[in-house]
Amino acid sequence: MSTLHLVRQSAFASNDFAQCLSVLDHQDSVVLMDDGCYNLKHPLMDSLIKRVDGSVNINVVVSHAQARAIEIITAVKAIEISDVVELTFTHKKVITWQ
Amino acid sequence: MSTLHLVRQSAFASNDFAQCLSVLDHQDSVVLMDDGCYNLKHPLMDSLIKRVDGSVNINVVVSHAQARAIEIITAVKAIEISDVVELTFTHKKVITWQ
Amino acid sequence: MISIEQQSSSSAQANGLAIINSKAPFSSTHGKDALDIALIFGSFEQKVSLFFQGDGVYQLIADQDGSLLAIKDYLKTFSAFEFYDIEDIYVCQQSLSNRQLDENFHIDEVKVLSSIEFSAALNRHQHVLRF
Amino acid sequence: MISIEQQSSSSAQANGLAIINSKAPFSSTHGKDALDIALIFGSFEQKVSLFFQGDGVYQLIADQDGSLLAIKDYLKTFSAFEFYDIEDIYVCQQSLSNRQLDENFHIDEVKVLSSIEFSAALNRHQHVLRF
Amino acid sequence: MKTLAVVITTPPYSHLTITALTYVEAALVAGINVIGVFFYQDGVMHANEDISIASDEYQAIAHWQRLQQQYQLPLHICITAAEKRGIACDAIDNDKINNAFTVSGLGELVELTTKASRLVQF
Amino acid sequence: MKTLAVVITTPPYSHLTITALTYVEAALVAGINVIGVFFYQDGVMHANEDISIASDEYQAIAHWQRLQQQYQLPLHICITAAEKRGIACDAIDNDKINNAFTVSGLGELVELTTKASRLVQF
Repeated sequence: MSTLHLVRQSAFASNDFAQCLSVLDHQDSVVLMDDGCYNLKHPLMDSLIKRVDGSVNINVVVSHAQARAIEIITAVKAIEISDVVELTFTHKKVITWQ
Repeated sequence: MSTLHLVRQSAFASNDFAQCLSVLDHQDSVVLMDDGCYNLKHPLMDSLIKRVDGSVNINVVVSHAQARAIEIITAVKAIEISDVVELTFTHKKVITWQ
Repeated sequence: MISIEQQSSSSAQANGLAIINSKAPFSSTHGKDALDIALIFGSFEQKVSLFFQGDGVYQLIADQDGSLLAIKDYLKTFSAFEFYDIEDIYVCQQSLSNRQLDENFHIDEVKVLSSIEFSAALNRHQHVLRF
Repeated sequence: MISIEQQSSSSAQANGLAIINSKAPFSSTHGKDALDIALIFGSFEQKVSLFFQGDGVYQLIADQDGSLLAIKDYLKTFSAFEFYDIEDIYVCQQSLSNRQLDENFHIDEVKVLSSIEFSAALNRHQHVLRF
Repeated sequence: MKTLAVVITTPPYSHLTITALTYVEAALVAGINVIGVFFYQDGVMHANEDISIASDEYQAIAHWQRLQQQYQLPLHICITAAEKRGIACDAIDNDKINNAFTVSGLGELVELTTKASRLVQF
Repeated sequence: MKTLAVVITTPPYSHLTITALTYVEAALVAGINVIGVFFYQDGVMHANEDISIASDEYQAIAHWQRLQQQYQLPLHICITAAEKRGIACDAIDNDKINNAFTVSGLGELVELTTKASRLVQF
């Protein structure tokens, strides 16, 4: 796998998530964390899930979503911060979108 | 006149300008300053100019636009910071979008 | 439109401070900083109204729990608004629906307003701060 | 798509630091903070490449003049990139066209890339920072 | 009488502060009664006596000091915000606080807001 | 050997810092060699000895100190960023700097980046 994208901002407030998606490769993984969890309900998310057709691995930090009362959808994997550490080393590099 | 809106952020990066426009009244005035000057080239600007049909007074701080190499369009009035002070008191209140 | 013009031209009624909350609750201190101002105005018996727009609407949503993030959850303090006579709490309907959020809030007395009503309610205040 | 896969899978070539600039130049210090890192990497003879995306593309546009804002114009320092052997400067074409900007830059050697090329160029680096 | 209160939330190393300073000075020059500037959030960093900005950069703090002296402009910093940023751990006789600034509580903001005919935030 | 360098740009009163701390601690617990944390931009505020965060709020600075002691985790603050924020006006024997932190230049970031197999920014 290639790049791990840590998405920490709401796409409703800033265009960081859109920038992330514009460079996303099909081997990459995405982690929604902090305010990035809000993106589960953003239209960009729907297009991401459709576009990648399951090839991009999409994750969300479960405590960050729960704290915000956001339901985790089935297309997305619920993970812990310790899993983010593991993903850091199963990918070649990390880009943080904050 | 009613409210003076100071717009200091780029609508390409954040949704503050969109929020400003959603509460804009037809008696209000807008001042584009700092990174708000970039909004002269944003699609929201076209719709604002069309929508208000000349009733909303749209201004831009000229030094802030010039520093950014942004051309000032004719639908918008070029002003100085001292004019912003004057507008502060010809309107009933000020909202800063930053 | 007539009712709005009446409201915004009735400057005699314009009073107090409106605070617009525009940021989500947990990643920045903006919400807490705005709350501190609201409570001080309340304790000085000065009129203050709270507006929630954009990502600020997330501050009102029910079933949140900042303690999962090791954050002291300032949202719980919203329940003190009644004690401080802070009664005017407005949320932008458009911002809620953009975010696919239900009108399910963790405090009572939240008034859901259309953009035009939201604007008109803002206009009834003398001063505005935004966080 | 084949050429991209080849590039991103050639991990032996991945080296150096990529810095993504995402903020406009004058209202925050992000651009200057990123520049300071780039120049240090250059002076230590470490490979560093600069990427401009989103509002970051405004940092490259010609005819700007921070002195009109009483700002010490750090953009002028971009002309030192050659001296520091910083040669790989990439800008996102989509970000330029969204902002109705011409490809008129205040430094030479800026490479305008499509999103796919921009992504592939990023992939050739070992580490990425973003400001 | 035109009375103005100003709230500053950006730190001295932000260029957004230059716009705020230019605005406040323009108001003073125009004869407007600026009843006070209230520094909140990162704005309180202006009162940190130990801040050193490169001499060829804009000296926001020196400009606030100048306005305070020239126009007796009251500059208030919010003590809660200051403590969070390592400035006002003890408010009396604190040599970390630039003496152009007064350590105040949010009650001062209430007073400024009540008295001012216009409140402007930067 | 998995080696990790971390860059922190958020201040101690930002909740985003909690995520960063949780991540770094999880890496240390997993046995990863965290060769250093570099504090840049507002991140340098962590080293301000005078910061006082209400006792019922998250104590980011205390947590960094704990990780530094427990794991000999090197914590570097960027001197240029620190000076702008009123912390490191004189770097030697400075009682404004929390002694868990080392005052460094950006050259340290070059070294961390060169040595680490992964670089993560928060």
